[in-house]
Amino acid sequence: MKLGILINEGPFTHQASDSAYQFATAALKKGHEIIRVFFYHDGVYNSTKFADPPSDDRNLVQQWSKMAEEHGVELIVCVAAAMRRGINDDALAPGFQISGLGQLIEAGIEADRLVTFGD
Amino acid sequence: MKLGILINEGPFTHQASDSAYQFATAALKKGHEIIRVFFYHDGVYNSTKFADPPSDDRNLVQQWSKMAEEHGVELIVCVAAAMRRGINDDALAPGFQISGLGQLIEAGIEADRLVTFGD
Amino acid sequence: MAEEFDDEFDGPVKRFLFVNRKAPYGTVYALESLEVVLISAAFDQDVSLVFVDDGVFQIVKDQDTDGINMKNFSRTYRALEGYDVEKLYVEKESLDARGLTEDDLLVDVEILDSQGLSDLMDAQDVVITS
Amino acid sequence: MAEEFDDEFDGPVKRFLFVNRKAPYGTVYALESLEVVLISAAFDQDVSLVFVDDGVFQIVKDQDTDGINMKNFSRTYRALEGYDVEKLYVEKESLDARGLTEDDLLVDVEILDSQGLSDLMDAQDVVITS
Amino acid sequence: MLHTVNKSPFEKSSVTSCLRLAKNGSGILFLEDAVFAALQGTSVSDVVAGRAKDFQFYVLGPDLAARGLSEKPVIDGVEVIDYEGFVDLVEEHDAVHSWL
Amino acid sequence: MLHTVNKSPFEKSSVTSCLRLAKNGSGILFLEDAVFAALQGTSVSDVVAGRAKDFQFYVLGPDLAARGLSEKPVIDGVEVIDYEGFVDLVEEHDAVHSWL
Repeated sequence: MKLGILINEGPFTHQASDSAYQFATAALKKGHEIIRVFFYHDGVYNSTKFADPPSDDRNLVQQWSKMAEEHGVELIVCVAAAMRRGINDDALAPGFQISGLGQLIEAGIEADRLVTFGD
Repeated sequence: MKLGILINEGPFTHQASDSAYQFATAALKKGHEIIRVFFYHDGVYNSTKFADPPSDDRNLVQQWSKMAEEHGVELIVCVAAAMRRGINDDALAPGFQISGLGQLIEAGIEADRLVTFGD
Repeated sequence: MAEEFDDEFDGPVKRFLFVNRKAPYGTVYALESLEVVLISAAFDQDVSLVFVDDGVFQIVKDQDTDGINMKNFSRTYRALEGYDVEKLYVEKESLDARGLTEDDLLVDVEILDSQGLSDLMDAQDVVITS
Repeated sequence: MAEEFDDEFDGPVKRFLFVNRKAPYGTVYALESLEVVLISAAFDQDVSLVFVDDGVFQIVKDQDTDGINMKNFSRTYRALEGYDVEKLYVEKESLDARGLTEDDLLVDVEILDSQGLSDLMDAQDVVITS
Repeated sequence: MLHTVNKSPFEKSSVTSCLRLAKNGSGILFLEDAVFAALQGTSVSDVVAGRAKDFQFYVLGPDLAARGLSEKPVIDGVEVIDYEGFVDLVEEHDAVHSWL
Repeated sequence: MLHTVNKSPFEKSSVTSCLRLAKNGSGILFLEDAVFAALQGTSVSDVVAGRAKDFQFYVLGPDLAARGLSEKPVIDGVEVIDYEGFVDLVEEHDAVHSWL
């Protein structure tokens, strides 16, 4: 199955990005394809390479980057949501790209299922 | 009256920072002193100078900076909450300073009232 | 999954449902969701919006945000028709619980009971919530 | 506002109340609030914690976060005593609604009914919530 | 004590919790999405109105206006205030408890 | 349709809204703080149990374990699954509706 994933919250305040990451990991393990992870609303905060969590905690930004690298998962950050929140190209961790909201609709069209994680 | 203000959410997703700003503006107008605004949890996102909201919308980061400049209001961003969220000195808008959580407790001790705005 | 092909567009047409359950201004979700809806109009899909729970407050008339210094985006709902987004549904039970009637709303909507809305929502291909 | 002065500290001692109303892990508030409580211990104030509503889940025993890959910070509540933070209160009604009892909790707390908790909370100088 | 609540009573339980745990005689201010709790004719009106003897209720007018609700009748005993009134309330009460 | 709910039934109305608006025969997955809705002996157990004939309920085990609730009995008819089971549910249903 081709999956699209929408993440609406940042990497700390809500469990959304954690749940999405665990879900995505399980889907890849079962051989499904993740055609795109789209970061919207506060979800854009998942993309900043400056995030520096305590060493005894998980680092979701790095986890997503690694998934992009190892599995070719596309990580798209909404440009409009990112701009107003102060996320620009200079902040992006590896594997993340800034693009338009059309990429979310396209994911909805092309994926067999779109799964949303948020507040 | 000496006021301390605690802001727990960022500048877009929740109204918290807006409400706090309107409250602070009214308090200054009435001649009260704001001894400190403390930004915690996602509130630290209020401090990034890279925020670039649409021109027809308010810019809370600039509003807070201006209040700091015009009224000498101290804007303190929690270092621990900021680090994990990717906010560091390079990101700070004018008037914001990064410091420790002790500044929140101190504000609670020194202010006549501590008022919290959050989710 | 049901997929149809229309005359002018050679991709699949899917039924997209945008579910609005949150009040405006208290959070940004209503505003940013509306931005997605506007973009979706460019993709020639079968788009529906439902307003349930506090989402019905998004389309209440006479919003005046001057006193809170936030952008009043409620007029944009009126502009949806110009984007060919014309399927707007509201749950009657949500209006009733909030003391609102159709007269309080700033756009034309179809009012459905929970059962009718349930059927409509179940028949969608892609559900986007926020 | 009531202000007392104690022997060792020449600033005012205020009654600080930390109100925990949110479950752990679903949001970060419980974890980050606990960080504030630990810092507050250094200021020799009169610190109390209350756990009401879903906040009671913060101190449920046997939390095991391996399956969600998040940090299990529940042991820190046990360490509070070492910081002289010893006034922990739980609302009985909140426990009852969630099917929990004192045996489910990982720290010693005082259980109060709503009325008792109401009185306690009303007598505070600084209330910090998140 | 001044209590503030900012969440919709239709969506979250914070209004209910505040009404249960605030001490009689307290002030309770509804702001942001909690302004819905101040309106007559809703599914929660009776709950709030039933406590009008126990508390002094306030609602933030600018938040009502933003949501198109300025003309809707508020529950008897609820006072509509602006941000300056909010500041006055904070001054008049000895502490503030925000129900987040 | 697979419905997912991630908010505590004690704090937010999303479980209630999902139960009102999901079509009979749907699957409903409780994850994150919504796992509380799957437990026996709470103030909302009867509401969920009363719909066990209408829906197939699932609860995410890792979220129960994180919250120290693995040993608590779940409501009859609720199936405990892991993240791989979540993926299977998404595959088995024709679409997913997240109640945020």
